[in-house]
Amino acid sequence: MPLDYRRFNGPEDSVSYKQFSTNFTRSYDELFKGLFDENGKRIDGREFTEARPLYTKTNVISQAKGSAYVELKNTKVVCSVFDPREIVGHQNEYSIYGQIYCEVKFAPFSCPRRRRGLAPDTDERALSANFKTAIQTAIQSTKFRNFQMDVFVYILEHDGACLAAAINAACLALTDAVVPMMDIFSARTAAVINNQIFVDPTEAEENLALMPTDNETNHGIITLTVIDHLRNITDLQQIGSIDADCLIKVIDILLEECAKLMPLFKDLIIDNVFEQYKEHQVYLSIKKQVNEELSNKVKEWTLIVKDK
Amino acid sequence: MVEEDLKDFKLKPMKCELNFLNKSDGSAILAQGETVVLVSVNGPLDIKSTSQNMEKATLEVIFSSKGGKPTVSDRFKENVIRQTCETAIFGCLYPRTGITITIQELEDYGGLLPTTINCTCLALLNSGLAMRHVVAAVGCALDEAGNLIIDPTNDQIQTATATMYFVFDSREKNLVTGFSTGTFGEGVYDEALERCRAASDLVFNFYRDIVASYCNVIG
Amino acid sequence: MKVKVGDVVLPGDYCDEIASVGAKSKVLIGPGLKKEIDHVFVTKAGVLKKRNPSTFWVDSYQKRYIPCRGENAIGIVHQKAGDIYRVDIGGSCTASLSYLSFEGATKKNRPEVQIGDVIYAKILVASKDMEPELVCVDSHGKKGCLGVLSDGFVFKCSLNLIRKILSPSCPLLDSLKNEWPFELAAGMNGRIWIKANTLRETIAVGNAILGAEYLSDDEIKTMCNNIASILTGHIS
Amino acid sequence: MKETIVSNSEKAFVQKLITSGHRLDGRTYKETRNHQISFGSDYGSCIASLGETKVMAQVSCEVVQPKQIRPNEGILYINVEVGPMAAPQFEANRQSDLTVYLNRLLEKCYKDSKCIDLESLCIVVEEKVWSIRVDVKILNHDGNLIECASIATLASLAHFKRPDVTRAGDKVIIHTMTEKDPIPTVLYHYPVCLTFAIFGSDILISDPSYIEEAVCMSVVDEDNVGGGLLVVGINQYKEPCLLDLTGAAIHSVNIVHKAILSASERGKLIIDIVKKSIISDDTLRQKRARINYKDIITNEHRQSLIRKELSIRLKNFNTNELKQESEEEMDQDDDDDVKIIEPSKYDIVATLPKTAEINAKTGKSAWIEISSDSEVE
Amino acid sequence: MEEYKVLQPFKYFNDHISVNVRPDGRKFDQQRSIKLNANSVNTADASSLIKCGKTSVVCGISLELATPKAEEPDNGFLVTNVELLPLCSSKFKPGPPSDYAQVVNNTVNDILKNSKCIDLKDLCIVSDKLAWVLYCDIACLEYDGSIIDACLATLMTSLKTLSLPHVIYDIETEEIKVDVNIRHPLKVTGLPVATSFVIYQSPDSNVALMDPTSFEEEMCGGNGANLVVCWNQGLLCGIHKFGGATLGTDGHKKLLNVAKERSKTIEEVINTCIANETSE
Repeated sequence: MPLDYRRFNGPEDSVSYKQFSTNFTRSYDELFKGLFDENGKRIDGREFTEARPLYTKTNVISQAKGSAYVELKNTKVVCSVFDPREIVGHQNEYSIYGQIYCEVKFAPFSCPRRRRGLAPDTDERALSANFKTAIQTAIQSTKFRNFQMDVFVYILEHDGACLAAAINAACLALTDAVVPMMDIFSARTAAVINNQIFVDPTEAEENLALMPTDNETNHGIITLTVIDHLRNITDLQQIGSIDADCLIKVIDILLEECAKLMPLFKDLIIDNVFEQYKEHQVYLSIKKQVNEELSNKVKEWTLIVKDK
Repeated sequence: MVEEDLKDFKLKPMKCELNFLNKSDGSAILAQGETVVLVSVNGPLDIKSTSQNMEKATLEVIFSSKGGKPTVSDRFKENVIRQTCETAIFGCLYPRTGITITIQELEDYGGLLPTTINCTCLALLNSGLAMRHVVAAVGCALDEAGNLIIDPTNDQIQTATATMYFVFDSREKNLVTGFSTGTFGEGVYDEALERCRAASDLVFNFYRDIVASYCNVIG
Repeated sequence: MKVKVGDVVLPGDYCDEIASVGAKSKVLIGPGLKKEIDHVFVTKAGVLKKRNPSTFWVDSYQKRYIPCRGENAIGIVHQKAGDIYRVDIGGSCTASLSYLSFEGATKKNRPEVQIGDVIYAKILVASKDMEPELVCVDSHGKKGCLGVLSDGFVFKCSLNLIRKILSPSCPLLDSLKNEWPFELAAGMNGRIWIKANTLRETIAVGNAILGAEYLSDDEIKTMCNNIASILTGHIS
Repeated sequence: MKETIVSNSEKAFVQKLITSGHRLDGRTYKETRNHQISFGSDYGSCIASLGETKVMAQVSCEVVQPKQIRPNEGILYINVEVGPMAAPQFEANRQSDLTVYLNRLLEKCYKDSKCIDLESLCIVVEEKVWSIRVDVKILNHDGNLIECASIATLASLAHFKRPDVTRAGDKVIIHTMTEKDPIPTVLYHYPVCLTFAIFGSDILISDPSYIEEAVCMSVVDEDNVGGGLLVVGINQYKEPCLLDLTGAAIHSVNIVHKAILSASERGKLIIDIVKKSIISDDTLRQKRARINYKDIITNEHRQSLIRKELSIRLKNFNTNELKQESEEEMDQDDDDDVKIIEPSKYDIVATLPKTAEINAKTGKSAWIEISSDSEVE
Repeated sequence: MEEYKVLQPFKYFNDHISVNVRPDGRKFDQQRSIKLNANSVNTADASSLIKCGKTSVVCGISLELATPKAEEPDNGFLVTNVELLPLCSSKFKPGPPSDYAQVVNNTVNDILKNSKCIDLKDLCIVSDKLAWVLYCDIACLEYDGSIIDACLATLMTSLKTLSLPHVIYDIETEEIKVDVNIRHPLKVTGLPVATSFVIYQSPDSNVALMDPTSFEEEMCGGNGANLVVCWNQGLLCGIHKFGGATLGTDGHKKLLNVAKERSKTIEEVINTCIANETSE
């Protein structure tokens, strides 16, 4: 990659110190055993089909129209949505659909194994493309014709299920930005290692799921995005080799998981609406107060002018 | 703060030539000691409508160093010079136009940025753009012994613990831009500010002589 | 710094003399000066000049032309856009010249103007916010000397040189005019159009004009005689 | 900012003038404007000026890995930059077709002609070689850029000296200029490019100025007989290494012969000037003289508009010298004063785990505070 | 009220300044409330997040190993990069860093170098063979003015909480072994604190505002703070003035002292945060 003149570059041959630490290069089996604690459950004590609690907060970034912060225990993702503007770049004809520009970026310090570069590399672009297909269907882009809306996601810490966390964050950010949408959507990820299904995998599990192995068991990661009421799947991303019936099993599990998230989102959105409504009331009362003051000041001045 | 008699004080020898390039609207080449800079100013031009500004002229500064490979510090110098010139030029008289300032570094023997700012000011004078005030840049260095050297030579800068550059305007001698490297005490900073402000008069006199030598030729 | 008339001035200097004269009667401040709340400040480097009643200005060196109302300028036609010509007069944007603003031009018989033609026009409208507008008809509708200039030669020089040769006190033009016949149009935007009978004479006029920029009056006279003698072949 | 187009009267006048045997600035067909080469303080940096056209060339070198296909050869890289300094119509760091044209010609002239011994640049085969980079910057565009650029490149390459290198086992030590005196670059031959503007069918004028170049190229668009720019690259042994024509096709072959013949003696002239200036520069450096670009600053440039660089001039026009003034320094005074200010108050509290917080005491301001978010203290 | 701000920004701002109060109700030399959190990202070797007013910046340090440069055989590397992400404000576009981002990057780097709080020699493990590379990546999540102060505060907090793992380097076999659980903290001398000001040219006098918001920065000449003063425990380690209105000597002294006070408070915040973190 040509030397980037616009940033300070460290030495080319720098390599992460973790490579030389003892427990770095371990074989597939050791890693697989490492996933389970002594009584067969996952390291962090969760069941195989138990997902991590999802903590979220909206309106995190004041300058953005809508923003959301999602935390799946150690996976931390920030998403911000900006209001539509003219389409950037050359545009040959009037586009009847509003365009959505998405960019997903990993923080350089976010990955446990090695430092990611500052310029967007290939898998960040792939992630952005997947992210865009996932959120595009739910947005009514005909409402902002010939305009472009920007959705940016920044992953602060990557501990598995980044794409799902990003999609959930986007859904909340879009609702916070009052963007016309069909319905709210949520996403969940599952990893399949050695025919064993891990819901909401951690980074170690994901790394193992993607590691090439000789035995022909199912291996891979599936991310599912579901729309709320119609419960239909808007997007299904799958990496790895998984046979049909295992896939169907995973999809059923993920459907329930996504459904579990819905009430959480709904409460949050309703709280936000209340809050904004209360704020608006405060704003109106202050405005009324200012107008009263101004009007009686005007009355005073007219009196003074009259008797002059 | 020790009161010093500045009568015997001398800046590095300055040589300047205006109208050095016949194709640009205003140009100047300035040598301050061993450091030489060439600046060309192209006065109100029309620029593409996206980068036009309704109230005032948009100023574009291009700094090209000797080496050729653009570095981050070039952008830093460009920004400092653009901020200085933005306060100096009456941008509101030329709305929706563009002014480009191109700087070529010829020799760098210390004090490059003050020489560049002085040379940019001379080029602006030569280009006939309406200016609010003239700017003069003076550098100074603090050596280990702790005493202050105004307009230091190159090797004084290498061994200095701190260097400071100040740019003053000609109206009230206020500080327009300034920046420093290294660590220094507060007292030192005030003394440096005062002595550089005094030394800036020398630069303003130099400007007046240069303009004078061109003017009585025009007659 | 305080300056007085006749000094070499830099932007940022202020002149109290103008303010004092201004207190009594109306003062006309020309290019290079700007009135601010407390003082009249200089905005260009040059020499502060005064013409007796109360006009002050700064004579400064400049090459880029800023269009202003009422001045004559020499422009080159860039494009024909519908019924207006876009003319480049060396300013920051191209000026507009409508085809009707020629003497005797009507909707039907349009003036024949090609792209690349040199025209001598008066600047009707010019302000910092608007595109300048040219017109090739003088106040009482006659052509006068405005309009398209055919053949001859046009070249660019600094605005000071134009002001210098057009000032009545400059000996250049009158010492040249009795040497050999030539036509000359000087636009305030720094362009001069010259035409003489033969090519060498045209070049001689151009040479004399460009040479006069940095000479005093008597040096100009000696130079003109020198050129005249070269032309008539005394010195080969 | 579009380029100001050439007016019809200029085109007609210049063409008539040239066909009648004269030129605008009094030069004959073969005469060139005066050359001037000045060197900077470090090796490999020079400014060449041809009349008012000024070009700066700067050579720098670094150790890199060689290309696989040529493991034992150094790398030469030429980069041309035409910025707004050359003329208002050029934009900064944008690759216009003029830069591509100049780049291609210089590469043909200096890279493909094998004038530099690339093998001598090799340090460790397949591992470390010298990569020489020539940055050509156009300072002022007054016509005939390619000739001025080639003179600047040639002078800077011939003048450049690279640091000495010694190999100890597999380690390579690069000596600074002070430890060991640097090695000059070996040039097999000295090529330089010369430009001819073709007017009508047989007139060749050398070193066209800005207006002649513009008129010659603009005549090409019309239908009448061709006009164009012929660039001939030639070295001191009169061997042409480059031939480039832009503009209309040439009817007769003898024009090219005539061009090459006049190019060879003119080329010889220029190459001698370059060699002489390098030798004089070396002798000065032997005598420890401080060479610096500040020597090219003169103050009689203001009056020079009367003498040679006049754009319109009769053939044997000259004038008496004029007196110059010198400038001197004046002294100055200084002033100072002191001010005191009062501190402001915050309380710092360690709230959540691993965080500390300042809540600024925002007193009730007289102004009615209306803020959209309800951050209540 | 909002429409007035959008329609007549300069007049809106001037009305506030003339009654010497700022649009968000603060006095001229009053700073916004700060929340500083250390080591929230576990994948980074050291990290911290600051939220001062509406500007929030996160800094993460990742450690790498590399062979030192030939010219400086016993110096490690300290590479800081400030990224103004497109998600922090509509002003920044995706793609390579804009000119303004490069200026901020350069300023933070200069201040760090000037303050000499990290000695590159401590980063060297074996001279001319192996040295630490400290990649300090600072990402701005929310841009609302005075970005340089926030960046420097997070950078210093992360550096102070950073600890380097123990490295065994075998000269002959050139084999590197890293022992992750023995870690010794990095020696950081001094604590530079930057305070940015904006100088507004009101008709009667020039007014300096501390810790400006992005709206105030826009009102005083476009991009970024006009004056950045950095104190490093009683010593000045950098004064950068970028344009904006001019400044007399009296105003200058006042600002230096205001900055000195603020640097004391910020130092306290950083120290309490670190103390709080180590006690965890």
